[in-house]
Amino acid sequence: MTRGGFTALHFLLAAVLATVALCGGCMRKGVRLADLRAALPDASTVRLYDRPSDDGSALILEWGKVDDVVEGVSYAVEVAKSADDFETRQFKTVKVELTEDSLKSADPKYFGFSEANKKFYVATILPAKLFPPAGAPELTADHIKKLVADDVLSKEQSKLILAEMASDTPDEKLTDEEKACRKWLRRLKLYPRVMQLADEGKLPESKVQRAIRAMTDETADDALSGGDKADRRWLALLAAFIEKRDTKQRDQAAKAINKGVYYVRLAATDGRKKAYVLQDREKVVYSGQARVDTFKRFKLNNLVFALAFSGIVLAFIQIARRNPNLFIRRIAGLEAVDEAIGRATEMGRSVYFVHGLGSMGELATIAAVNVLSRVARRAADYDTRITVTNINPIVMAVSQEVVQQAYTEAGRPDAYDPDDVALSATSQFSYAAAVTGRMVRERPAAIFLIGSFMAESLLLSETGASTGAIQVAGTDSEHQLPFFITTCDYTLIGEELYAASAYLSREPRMLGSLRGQDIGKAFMMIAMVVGVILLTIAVAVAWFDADWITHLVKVL
Amino acid sequence: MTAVDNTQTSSSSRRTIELVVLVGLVTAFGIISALVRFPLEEGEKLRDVIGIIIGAGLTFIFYSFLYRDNPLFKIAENLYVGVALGYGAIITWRQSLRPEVYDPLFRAVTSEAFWHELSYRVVPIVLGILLMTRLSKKHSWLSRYSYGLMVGWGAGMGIFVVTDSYILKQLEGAIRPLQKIVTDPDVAANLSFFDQAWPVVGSLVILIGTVSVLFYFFFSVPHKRLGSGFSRVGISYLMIAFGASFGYTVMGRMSLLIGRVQFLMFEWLKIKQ
Amino acid sequence: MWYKRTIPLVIVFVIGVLAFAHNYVPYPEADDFREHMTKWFMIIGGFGLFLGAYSLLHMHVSRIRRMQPGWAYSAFVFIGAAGMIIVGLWNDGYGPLESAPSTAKTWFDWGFDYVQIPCSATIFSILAFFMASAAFRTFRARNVNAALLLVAALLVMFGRVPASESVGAWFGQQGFFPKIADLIMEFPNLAATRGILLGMSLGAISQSLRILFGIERSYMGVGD
Amino acid sequence: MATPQEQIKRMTIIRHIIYALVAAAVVLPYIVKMDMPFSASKWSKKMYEAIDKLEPGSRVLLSFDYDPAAEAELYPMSMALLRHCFKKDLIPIVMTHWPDGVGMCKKACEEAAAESPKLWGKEKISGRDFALLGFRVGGADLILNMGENLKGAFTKDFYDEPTAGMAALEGVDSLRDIDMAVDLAAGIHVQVWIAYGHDRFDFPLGAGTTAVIAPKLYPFLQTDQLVGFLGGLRGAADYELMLEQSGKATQGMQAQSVTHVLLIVMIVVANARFIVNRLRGKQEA
Repeated sequence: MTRGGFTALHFLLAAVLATVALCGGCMRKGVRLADLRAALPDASTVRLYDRPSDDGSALILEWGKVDDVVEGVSYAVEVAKSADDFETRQFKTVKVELTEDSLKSADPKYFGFSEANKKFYVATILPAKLFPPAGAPELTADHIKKLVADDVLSKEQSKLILAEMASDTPDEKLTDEEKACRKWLRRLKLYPRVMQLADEGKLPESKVQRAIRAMTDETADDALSGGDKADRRWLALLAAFIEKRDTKQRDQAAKAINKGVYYVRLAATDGRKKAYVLQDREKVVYSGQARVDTFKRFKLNNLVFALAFSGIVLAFIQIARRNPNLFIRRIAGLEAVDEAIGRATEMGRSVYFVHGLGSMGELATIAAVNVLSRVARRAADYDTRITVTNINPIVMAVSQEVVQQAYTEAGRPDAYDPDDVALSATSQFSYAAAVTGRMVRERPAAIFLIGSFMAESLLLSETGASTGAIQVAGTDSEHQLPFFITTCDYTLIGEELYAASAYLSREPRMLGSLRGQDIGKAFMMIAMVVGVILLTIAVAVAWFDADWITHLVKVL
Repeated sequence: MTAVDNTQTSSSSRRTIELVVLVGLVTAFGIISALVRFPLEEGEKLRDVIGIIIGAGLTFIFYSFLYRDNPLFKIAENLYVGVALGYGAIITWRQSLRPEVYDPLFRAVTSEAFWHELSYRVVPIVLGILLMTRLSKKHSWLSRYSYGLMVGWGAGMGIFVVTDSYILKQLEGAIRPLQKIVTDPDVAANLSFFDQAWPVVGSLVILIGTVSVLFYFFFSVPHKRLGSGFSRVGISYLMIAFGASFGYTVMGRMSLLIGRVQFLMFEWLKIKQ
Repeated sequence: MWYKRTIPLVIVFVIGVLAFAHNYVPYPEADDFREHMTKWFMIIGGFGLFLGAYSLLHMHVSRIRRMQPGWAYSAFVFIGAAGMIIVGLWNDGYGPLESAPSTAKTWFDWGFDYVQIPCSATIFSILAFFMASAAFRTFRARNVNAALLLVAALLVMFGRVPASESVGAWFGQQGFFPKIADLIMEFPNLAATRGILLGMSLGAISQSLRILFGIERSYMGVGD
Repeated sequence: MATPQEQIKRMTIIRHIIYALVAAAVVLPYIVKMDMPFSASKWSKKMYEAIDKLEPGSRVLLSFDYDPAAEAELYPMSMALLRHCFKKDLIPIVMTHWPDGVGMCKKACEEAAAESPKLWGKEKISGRDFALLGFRVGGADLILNMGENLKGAFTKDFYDEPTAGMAALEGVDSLRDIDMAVDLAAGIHVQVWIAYGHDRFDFPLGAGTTAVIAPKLYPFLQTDQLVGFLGGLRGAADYELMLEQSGKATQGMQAQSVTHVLLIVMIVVANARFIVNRLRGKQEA
């Protein structure tokens, strides 16, 4: 400024500017105090309480919605650690805009779907966010000075570092040297934390020296010698350890902060003026404490469904144990079994049973073995040769047992030849190659492809179809179903295979589960049909409200 | 082991022809590779070029399976299994055991870190080692402790998650009013009858489909009369869905072939698009 | 014996119930429990991976030892595996304990890029040929269901490639065929897929239950 | 009726003719130039928009759950997504659930980072502009673990650098801090990500899958459990189209068209013959 100092002209200019600014402010936020007061809810509707169903990290301040609020008004929720802190202005403010999102109904996860929720505003108070725990000590100029004093850093180096600490140029605009310096600074930032660790006695002196050496070394990564490189990598590990420790400590501190008692005032504001909720002319201070709840109420529908369905399944398994003759409907593919074996007998050719890739633990394989027992029994009855191809040794062993049993039951144990149930190959495509090769040469009259299949399914069923055999397939491998359906005469689709297996084996765990699942399906079918009809009518005629149906299955 | 051996009747003269053709093809492959890829262009590394040629060669060997199963195919197949095995073993070490077991213990920065990590990891490491007992017949019961822990966790967690994400969430998606709700009256007025009817039809199609498919997999009642009609609707839906899946699978398999052809054309032969 | 059978079953039940129940509890400790358990499984799973590799190797070893037909080919499994493991451990001179510098391409990467990728991609692409052959020789509209399947498949196949837009453009309706494919996907396909998904989910829950209550014990392996 | 030998011979010949036809159909478009324009499909568009609207610096978790077998379909997708992230200055965090997927992750990240200066004039460095986490065992458990503590699940990244203190992961403590996740899967992993990731930890999830998996995702699109998805090579081509970066997928679309048309013709011809024969009361030969 010139020597003329503060002239009248300057003063005038400043005054005009100030007026304009003030007026502008008034035009923008010009809400009268009376309007602010009118926006205040009735003190009796204001409540501070722990947020339900949560992990104890939040308090909720709730107050009644006031109609006809002048535009430009919002609410300010002031939070303090003690009631006296309001006097010393040591409080934090949570702003609440008057939008739909601030209504209690906007968060059904914690407050449910009650219609009354639309009449309340809520402010979520997160103590750990408002009063964050103290962070790790920062690197300051004093630290650098100390390093220089200890002769670890040179004067020039300290100047470079101090300059870099003050710089806020974005990374892209730096020169290569400055980039290197910034990397160096990143390492040095660990210094205060390392010293803290040393003070706590957690880091022995030799390791502190190693850390300081690695931190203060300004050489670029690729120019380092072997030992220094190892030091720097070790420093990176130390840095990771420190950060992990810090995070853990911060989390613990946050938990402690969440446990405290907090004091809250509510005010209507236009951004500058505030009108507080009063009672007997005193600003009302609410206090409350967050606590950890014991149950997530919003997961109630999940719990009820899971428990009810589990109960039903377990009950039916028990029932099936007592009465293995539970009804299962006719399954088309199973009847084809007899037909196919009959045809094979007429033609005097053999029957193939091709196992999928599954191991013995898989449901599809267990089902396949159950179907095999039926097929083998029929083949034994009709005196038709049966060939079982396997890829898994355990499945082979089980299959041999099943087929032998079938022959024994048919009264012709001598007709069983274990070589007919053999391992064909051990990998996917060689299995396909081996089995298709045999099919083409031996031309069976009927082929059963049952179990879990992968990409080889197409090769097997295509070759089978082209030899003119009757093919019956069954799998729960969804991707392969289209190929079986187009190339085979009958296909057991997905769960039909399990049902067929349960039907044949009468095993209680299969039967019972199947029946239990049917109850679940019935429930879902009914829920869908009834739900859609009710909702549709409700929307069309608007006489009643059917949203509760959606809320029942809502996942929050 | 038998292969797709369709040429049982082929005579020895046929074998000779096949061998000659094979040698010819291999030579041609070598010559073409050499002509196209050598001398090296600037920026190319010899080992990458050799790699590409080997990759192309392996690709052709695998395709030779289309003509007939042959020893070259079997060699390549087993080599591939081996390479995959080796890769898996190294990745398991580098990406699992080293960062989870070795590093935390043997490269701990302070003694506090070491004891902390050890107390945290000792149980799973022991359980992991117990898992290995599955290989022995006598001690394999020890692995049941590890499997039990994993299987139990998976089952319990699964019940909750499946109920949440696949059942309730899908029911929520299914239970919606048939008509599209148009809140803006101006828009509603401009919609023609068909515009309003389409969403209803669409929602109905979905509702009937889902319910009838569920009914098709319903085994507790006989599918007679009405039920049989309904389950027939269900199977039709399934067939259309399988058709869609079929179409997509064709697309996927063809894409894989296209990918290989692109590799041969662009990387091996260096044809510029 | 109780420690061979009963204790594992008790472990399954207890851990299963905890895994189920902790989801309904908002305690921060519940989340910590989940974090610990899942981390444990990540560590145990690492050993499991080796188990898989070992049993594959074991299979080929026994094949060679028993001189099964084609045993000589199994030798190539060992050549491939040994090659990869050696370059993997050598790691461009960095050894097994440290990773090679980031941008460098090691011999290990070389093996992956030029042997594993071509082989595995080619094996699966062979299916394209098989599929074409099957399409011509065996995909028949044998009955109404198969006919429905084929028609839907053809429409989706056509609607998903650019050719359909070119053909549509001749009739002035560029988006016609893609639209049809979309309709199939978004209505009948969605409905059927959802039906299957719901059914399967119930199946998965009841399977989990059978495991929890010890009715299904196949994970325990063979033996007493 | 022909003897089995003759029939086998005939079958083999037909087979080989078909193989030759398919091979020709794939190669043809690379020899004869064809121009078939196409427009991006609905769900690909939604996916693109979901990523495009993210602020620079947002974290995008990319899970590349596929192995080299699905390279042809999913690698172009991975590249397109990484390019999009780098173009918009988003920070991709790349991981995989498949041991064999590590190689694919590494290849894609390094290729995208290497071409970035040329394409967008931006240098991309591992650890700062992207994080390559690599593989961990666990599947669903891994996702749950990441949901509580991401840096605990991946203590080291692929290059053996500690994730704690990594610039690219600053402020990312768990999956809740992710702005968007995309799963590229050749298996069931999309459903795992939906159930164990998206529904538990609440982040927008997109998917890209091989064509085989694609039809199964439609129920999840309707319930908003997925924001969008890319199906097979066509999905990748759509993405390349919107990104205006023609790549392998776009180049493959012509071949895809030709092969599909060939297959359609083959199925129609074969079925027409079958139906005619059946009407005449003959058995198919």
